[in-house]
Amino acid sequence: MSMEIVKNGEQDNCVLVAVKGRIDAVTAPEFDKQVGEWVDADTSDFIVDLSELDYISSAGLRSILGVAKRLKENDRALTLCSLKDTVGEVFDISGFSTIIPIFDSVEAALKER
Amino acid sequence: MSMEIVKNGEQDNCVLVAVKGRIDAVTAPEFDKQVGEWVDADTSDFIVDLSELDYISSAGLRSILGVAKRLKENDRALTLCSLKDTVGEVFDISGFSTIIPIFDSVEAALKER
Amino acid sequence: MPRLTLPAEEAYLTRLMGFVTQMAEASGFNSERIRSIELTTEEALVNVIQHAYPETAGNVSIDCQMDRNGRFIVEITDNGVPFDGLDFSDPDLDADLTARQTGGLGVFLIKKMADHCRYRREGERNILTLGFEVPTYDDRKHADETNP
Amino acid sequence: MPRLTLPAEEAYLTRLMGFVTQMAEASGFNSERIRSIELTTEEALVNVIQHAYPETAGNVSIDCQMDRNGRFIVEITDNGVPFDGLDFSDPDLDADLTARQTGGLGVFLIKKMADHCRYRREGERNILTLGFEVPTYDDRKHADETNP
Ligand SMILES: Nc1ncnc2c1ncn2[C@@H]1O[C@H](COP(=O)(O)OP(=O)(O)O)[C@@H](O)[C@H]1O
Ligand SMILES: Nc1ncnc2c1ncn2[C@@H]1O[C@H](COP(=O)(O)OP(=O)(O)O)[C@@H](O)[C@H]1O
Repeated sequence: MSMEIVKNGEQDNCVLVAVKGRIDAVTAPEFDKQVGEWVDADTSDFIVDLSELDYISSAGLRSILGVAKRLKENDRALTLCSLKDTVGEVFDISGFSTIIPIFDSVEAALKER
Repeated sequence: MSMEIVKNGEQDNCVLVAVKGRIDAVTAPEFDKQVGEWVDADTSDFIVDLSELDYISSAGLRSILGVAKRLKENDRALTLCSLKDTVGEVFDISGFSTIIPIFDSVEAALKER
Repeated sequence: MPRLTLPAEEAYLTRLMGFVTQMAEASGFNSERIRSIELTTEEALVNVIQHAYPETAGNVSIDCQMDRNGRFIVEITDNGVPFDGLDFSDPDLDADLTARQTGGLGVFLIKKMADHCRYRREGERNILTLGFEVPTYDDRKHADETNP
Repeated sequence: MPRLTLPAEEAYLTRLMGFVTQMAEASGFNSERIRSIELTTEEALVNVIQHAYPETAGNVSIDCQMDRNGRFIVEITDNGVPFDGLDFSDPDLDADLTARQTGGLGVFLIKKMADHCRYRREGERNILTLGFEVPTYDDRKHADETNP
């Protein structure tokens, strides 16, 4: 598996998505397509669980930023949670940790966002 | 899948095995091990169905020859069946088609061997 | 020296990356360090694929080796337009979500995540050299303490 | 020109083979021809891995390209002991099951299944060149007729 995206239903007016594996230059187009469809099909906020994401490169960051911007334009929000250390490091270095809210767990994201 | 070996039970005092995918220098050791165990655990003849074998190289031929010799030493026989064209070509060029009986189907192998 | 040359096209990115990953694994790095090696290499390769040959087709090469000082070295070579990424200005990390631009991160991540990087132009070739220290026992202990 | 250099070790055989397969696929061969290209290349690579470096470690390189005549060319290079496989005697194909030896097939299959093969020693290097004709429309028609 290089990337797997799962929709874990909706809770508190928030779509729960989990991305596993890798978001890189090869898989990012698939991420854009799949998540884009879900964003368009709904009016809720999104929480993306990255607990099983092993790797993200700038192509993946660009995709995440794209989703965040698209939601923001409609007064909706993207929240991330459960980043592994290596993935968190990439978010920190790129400054993304300060522009996209990140929580330790789905529960925390639901409660505190 | 690079190689898959399945034992399809026994019929007319003959163990039925199917090998799928590729027997090459990488997978041949696994073939030797698995089929070797089955040969040792039994006193029957063997029919190996190659209908889903896509590729065999000299490492694979060597493995097949090894099984045939081992069975022969105990007055048992190896019969092959259902070779694809590309695999059949390798058996023809190497002269293996004349030393190991090959049939068009498992049924034909059971009946005519 | 292990080396892979392929057309600088997206269709070959997976194979190029697989080569680096296997070389890094063979050199005994842990999975965290392998991710950093993969990330910086991916950024450099994607840049060559997207920008180095605006009008023609061309190749990209990757070399992997351990140098005399026990560093893992990845060298990415192309024959495309001269480009020194290390000289490229950093993205504005303080922009808010609306103002934040989607580009300019690749080169920045390379500079931040490789232990060493060097660019040189040799004849018609761009050569980007990335160096990674093999973690010593002490580094690993330190990492354990700071990331409990 | 697409080229892969790796240590001549079994651990790298899968990667070496994957490179040739992808290059052959990119050149538009059908799956039957790709099998022949894979088979001959595997035999040559396994020989280098097993026999070329009896005492030292060494590398093996594969080059793939289309030549001027539209042939797909695979070139396998090593720095090992001088060995001209094409000069090697054929196995005894008439031996019965008990007498048949298990070795000596690799070189024979290369000679039979590649459309062209050539060995040369250049300095310290063995270079084996395998050539494969791209099937023309007529060849394909002919193949269909003979293998209904
Ligand atoms: N190999 C290259 N050759 C020429 N130009 C390049 C090369 N790599 C990057 N660039 C230029 O530098 C810019 C910044 O690259 P980068 O930081 O990777 O971000 P991005 O590619 O996402 O814009 C690119 O937009 C491109 O204009
Ligand atoms: N690259 C090589 N360098 C040196 N000797 C070789 C090389 N390749 C093959 N040989 C020799 O030629 C013999 C025949 O090789 P081959 O036809 O591939 O059959 P096998 O390897 O199964 O014996 C080998 O047993 C080996 O002694």
